[in-house]
Amino acid sequence: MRGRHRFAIPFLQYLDTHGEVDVPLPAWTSDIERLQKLYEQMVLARTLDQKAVALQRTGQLGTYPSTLGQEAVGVAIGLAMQADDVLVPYYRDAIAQILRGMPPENILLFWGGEERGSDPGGASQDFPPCVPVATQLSHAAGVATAMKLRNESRVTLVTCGDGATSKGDFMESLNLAGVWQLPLVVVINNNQWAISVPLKQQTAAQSLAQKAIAAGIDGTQVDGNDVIAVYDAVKTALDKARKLRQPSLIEAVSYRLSDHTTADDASRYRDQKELNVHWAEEPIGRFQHFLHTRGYWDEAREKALQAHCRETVDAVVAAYLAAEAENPEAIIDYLYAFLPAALEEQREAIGRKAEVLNGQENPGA
Amino acid sequence: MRGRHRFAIPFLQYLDTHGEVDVPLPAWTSDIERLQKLYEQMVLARTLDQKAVALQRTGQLGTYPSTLGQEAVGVAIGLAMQADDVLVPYYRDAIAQILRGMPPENILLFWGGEERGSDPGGASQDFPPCVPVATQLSHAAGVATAMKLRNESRVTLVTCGDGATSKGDFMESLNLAGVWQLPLVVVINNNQWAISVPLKQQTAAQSLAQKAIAAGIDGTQVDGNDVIAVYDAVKTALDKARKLRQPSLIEAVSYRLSDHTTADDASRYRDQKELNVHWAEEPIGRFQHFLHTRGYWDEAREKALQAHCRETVDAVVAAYLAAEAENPEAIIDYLYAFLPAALEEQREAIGRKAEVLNGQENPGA
Amino acid sequence: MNKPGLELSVPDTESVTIAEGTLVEAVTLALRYEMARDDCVVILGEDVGVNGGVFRATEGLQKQFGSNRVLDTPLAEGLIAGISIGMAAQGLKPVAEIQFMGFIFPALEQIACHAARLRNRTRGRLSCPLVIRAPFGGGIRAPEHHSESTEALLAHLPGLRVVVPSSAYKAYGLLLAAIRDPDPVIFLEPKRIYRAQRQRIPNDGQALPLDTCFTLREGTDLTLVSWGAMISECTQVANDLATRGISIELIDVATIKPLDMETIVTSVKKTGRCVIVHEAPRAGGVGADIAAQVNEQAFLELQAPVARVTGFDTIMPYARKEDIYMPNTIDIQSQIEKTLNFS
Amino acid sequence: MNKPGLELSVPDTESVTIAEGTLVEAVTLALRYEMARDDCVVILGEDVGVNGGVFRATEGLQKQFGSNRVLDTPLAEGLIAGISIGMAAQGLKPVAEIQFMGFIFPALEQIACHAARLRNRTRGRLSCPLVIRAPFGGGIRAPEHHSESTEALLAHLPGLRVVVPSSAYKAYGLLLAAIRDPDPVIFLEPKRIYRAQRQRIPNDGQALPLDTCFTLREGTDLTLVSWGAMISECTQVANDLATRGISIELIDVATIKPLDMETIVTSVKKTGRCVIVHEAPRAGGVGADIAAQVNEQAFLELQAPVARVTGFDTIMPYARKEDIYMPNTIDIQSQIEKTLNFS
Ligand SMILES: Cc1ncc(C[n+]2csc(CCOP(=O)(O)OP(=O)(O)O)c2C)c(N)n1
Ligand SMILES: Cc1ncc(C[n+]2csc(CCOP(=O)(O)OP(=O)(O)O)c2C)c(N)n1
Ligand SMILES: [Mg+2]
Ligand SMILES: [Mg+2]
Repeated sequence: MRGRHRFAIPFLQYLDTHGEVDVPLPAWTSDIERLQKLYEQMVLARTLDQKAVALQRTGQLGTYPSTLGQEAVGVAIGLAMQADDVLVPYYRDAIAQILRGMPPENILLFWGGEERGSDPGGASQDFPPCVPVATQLSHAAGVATAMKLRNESRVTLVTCGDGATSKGDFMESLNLAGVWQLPLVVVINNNQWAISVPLKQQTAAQSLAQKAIAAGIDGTQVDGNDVIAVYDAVKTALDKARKLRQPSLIEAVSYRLSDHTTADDASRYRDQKELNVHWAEEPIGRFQHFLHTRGYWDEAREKALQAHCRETVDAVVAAYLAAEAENPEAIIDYLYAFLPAALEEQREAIGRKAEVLNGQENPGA
Repeated sequence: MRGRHRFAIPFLQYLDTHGEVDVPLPAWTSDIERLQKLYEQMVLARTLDQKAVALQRTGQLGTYPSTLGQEAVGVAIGLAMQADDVLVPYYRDAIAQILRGMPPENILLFWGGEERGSDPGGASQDFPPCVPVATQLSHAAGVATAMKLRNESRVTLVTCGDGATSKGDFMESLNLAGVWQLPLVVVINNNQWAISVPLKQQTAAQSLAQKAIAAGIDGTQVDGNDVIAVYDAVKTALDKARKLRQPSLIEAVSYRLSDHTTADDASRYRDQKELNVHWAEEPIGRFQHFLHTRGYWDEAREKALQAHCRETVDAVVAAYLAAEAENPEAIIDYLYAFLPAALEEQREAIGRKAEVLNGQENPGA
Repeated sequence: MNKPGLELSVPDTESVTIAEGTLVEAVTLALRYEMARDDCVVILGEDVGVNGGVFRATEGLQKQFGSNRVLDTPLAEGLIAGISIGMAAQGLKPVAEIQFMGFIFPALEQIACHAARLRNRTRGRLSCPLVIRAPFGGGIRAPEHHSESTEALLAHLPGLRVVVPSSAYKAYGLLLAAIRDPDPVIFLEPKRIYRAQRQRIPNDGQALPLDTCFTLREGTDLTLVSWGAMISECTQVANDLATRGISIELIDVATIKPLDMETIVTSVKKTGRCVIVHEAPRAGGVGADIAAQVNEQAFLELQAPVARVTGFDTIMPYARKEDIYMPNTIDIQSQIEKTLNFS
Repeated sequence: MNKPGLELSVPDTESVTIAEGTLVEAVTLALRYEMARDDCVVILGEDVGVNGGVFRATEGLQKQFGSNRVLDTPLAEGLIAGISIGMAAQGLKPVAEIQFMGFIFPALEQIACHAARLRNRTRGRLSCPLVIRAPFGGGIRAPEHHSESTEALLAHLPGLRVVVPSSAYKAYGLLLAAIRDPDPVIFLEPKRIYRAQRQRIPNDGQALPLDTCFTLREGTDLTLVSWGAMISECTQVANDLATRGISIELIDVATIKPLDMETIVTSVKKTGRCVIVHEAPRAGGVGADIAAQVNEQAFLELQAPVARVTGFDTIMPYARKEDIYMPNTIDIQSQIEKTLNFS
């Protein structure tokens, strides 16, 4: 405990901002289909995302947080995790959730104002997206604790934004991961803004990855717009958690090309010039360039992908719009496992009230 | 922000565990009176502390947290700060408070169950000791913010225990100190136990000083049983905060030779052998040896000091026991600056109730 | 320290203008007025600076007063409350924004254990003249956690003041009073009516009292008690019923804590009937306390049980079912009718 | 999942023994019983391991069940609550200890935003079968923050259960029920009576119901309602009054949320008079809710206003003036007399 201590935080990047490579790539990149899939899913993510924004603009969706420019992070996570691992996402992780099996229309249902939209589908034990910033870190630490206590080889992965790293529970959870050696991977999507607050007003730390040092665990900073680097870092961390039961922190440095949510107007506080710089570094164009250069991608594939994405998105929107209304008593039926007697009267009142409201909406009925 | 980062946490020690020195001492140690004062105050601290424990054992004081073995930390802080600086102490900082001007009987009054005991005396703006662990860190950051906004050259110093470093507000405050460059010094009294929880169950961090790295500020680990090292580190940090407006974190590695409080029984969870090891490293004997070796101390001085301490403590206890009772309405009179009309009736009820209770206690009266 | 509600000299830099504005603009106006008048007033919170707050309540203030007076904090509500306490103890008058009341929980330890206690703990030596502003309440189809009304939690904590304006005019005067008050004030802004109405606001720096309910409408048949956004529905119902010859006395509680029961009890003694309306869940809501006290203090005059129209005892639903949760004019009117017909 | 209160098979390892013990020992007994019966039960908190908790409620459990079943956490209440949620969602049954209720505030965000909501948010897919235990209440001359009674804050949050035992026997049965309950339960232990009395506890694994009040004593003149440590004072007063021919019906609420008003209202309809006693400050206390509902539901039968004997609306004083704050038998008895004489 006593004595001089030294620490280092590595930085991981394979593709430079132009999609050029001048370092050896990790072994798994010989799997060309994997590379293609990473690309395809980023494109799908963006297509869905932009559709969701459009739905909001036309009054068909509530407030929605876009992931524009941060697709590499969610896609890498979604593809690197195993099915029975547990993802504890935050609200900007739609694509990771979808890649783990969530029916994409649920994303819309969620932001459309329906609790059912939090269903990840199937037997998944994933958490729903978390709104109160950073609180999900502790849930994830708890999930990982359960895995550890039961001696399972599953892993928990939790995400958060750069702003979240300022909130106490972020560090409390990281610290626990260290002291209990939890099978936990924490991924920060450092999109460099927390609504209107830029990173330099959030912390004086030179990197967010170094927050790991405070917890005595490994921290790595990766270029979050380099999907190879993110995927590689996440995979390595998952492996380490699975096999060595060691936690780690990954900071993926990305950039939020969108407004914070559709309720936000970033032009109030963010310079267009800064935005332009970051558009030039976004993950999809860069990776497409790389794939082209290697001959893993061509126009025909791109055309097919675009068509596929359009079709998928149309189907998703159709499913969303077709979703039948949940019955009104649902607002109290899931409060407890068994409705307490004390609430029976209120449940009835809910039903009656819904009928009155329905009558108002359809005065002819 | 991007790229490989390296960090180091220095360790500061002048006196080894036997009170021997084999490194050059800081310049201020040429002030022999200062050295003597550091010693004298540690002895006074211990005398007072042991008296407080005795008072508790005999039913004359409530639960009391001893500082046995950690005197170097409080004394160094109390002597290094300037009068108009602000100390934001935790509950184990009696000696620092006293050295800053608090009438020592107030310490007893406080643990004797009287709010008036929180008065630091004079015009001091110091905070009262803080019971909810780590919450004081944020107050201190706020005090330092006020100093910074007003462009004052005063400094805020806040203390906490090792356990406190696990709580979120510790890191939230440290992070703010970094990003706002606050004139704030944070001193951790790492006495290696949080009630029954040893440090290794509190964190996996190799040192607590490295928590500073997460906040992008300077962190230093010092031997907390070496009063020269602690004083030097605190002085340096105060200077840096005062002149350069830079925050820092100091981890003083001490050891809690007592129970957690008088309500605790450490023998339930702590090995006597461990305790013995640490008794051999405690700060007073070590420093006395050093002073003797240098010729700065002798038997006569020691005898006079012991007598002085006894007298002081007797006077303090007398003052404590002589304190007049506060009137009962005080429990509501300071709730707001002006008693709201809605509470007037309750204030009267308090008076009436106190009379009834008094009547019960003195049935003859 | 100024006793809240005292007349204050208008700062030179600011001439008395009669502004017309919405509730959220009234908040800005009051903040601007007081920042100009008293340079101890400092604003802090998430996104309150360049962005002017997510509801624009602090719009333009950083530009006008500089970034030493309007501070964007890191994302940590506990920290925001905690440093406000430290700043307040040093004589500043922090006005902190919690972005949505749903995110006030991390700040509760600081609010309950310190803001509410510092004066008492130090027997008056240190105090906490701070304001914590938070938009609250539902009805704007916001995502989960953006619609809570948890004023009852704060109203249970001794040492706090809890204030809720129901109009632009009140927001202006009550916020000035809150900032000038020497003790911690939680100032809850009903965001559903942030922009519902424009109202004349004499920008004269005149504070409203912090410990009286406002009687918005006098009446003889029933006392209707509410606060915040629900005052709109209550007013509408009272107006409607007036056309039917039913005379409602409408009381805007405005200051939830300390609670001015005198105004309410006097009214109920006159009308003999009382209905309380609030958005928060019924169990343990502020309505319970008012009902209990009305019963204690006007027992013999009551001609019907004090009734409560409230949210259900469940989680505020996501947007699509928000309307089922929210008390509305039909709920209020039918309860009033029931209470009037009670025998 | 077991419906709470159902009969359960007694584990082989544990024979039914009639133990005699204090309230805190009953807590330990229930914990031990359920840990042996259900290996999903995991205890966590500060100092719960080797030290057995600062009140010894978990004494010996780490030794018996190992450090994978009894976890000493770092010092962070928010974390304790948060990881309990994660563990519970994975099917464990965490029983977390908050060392004193005064330190529950950092955990409120997790309790209110997640524990209470996870089932509803996921429409039943994930749930939160956790228990948060905390010693609460004053009267033991503890330092500041060690004496609070803030049950009202929790009782206002939909989705929680809040349970308060008033004796060793109740502590045993209610805690078993709390652990077996599939939803989050806040279990508040009145520390003033932790060791006040020894009582026979059949260690038979029998849970008590979580949604009914207990009528401790039948009576005809007045309904006395309380919970936790104050049940001692109430019992004493009821006994004293009985010798004077006054017949008190004493109800131990025990389950603060959801609140079984039926038992209370039925009683008040019979007696016509009601006094509620609690330690917490009056404004917004749970007593307000009970009073409001009694008035709503037994208005015509009430012969006097429902009265409340409570703590004052101020901060719990430090040890020396604690007695002034705490409701006592004189307070209770004189209020009962007033209520009986009301006309
Ligand atoms: C506890 C809490 N405080 C405030 C908010 C309001 N809020 C929502 S998102 C956000 C910024 C989050 O920034 P960051 O963590 O960087 O994530 P990003 O949205 O940029 O992905 C804020 C302040 C919240 N949701 N929760
Ligand atoms: C928020 C909070 N949780 C729990 C407690 C109970 N408690 C008092 S002191 C303590 C241990 C503190 O340990 P540390 O920070 O190392 O300080 P030390 O007492 O060892 O000096 C605990 C858990 C508290 N006071 N505040
Ligand atoms: Mg961000
Ligand atoms: Mg310690």
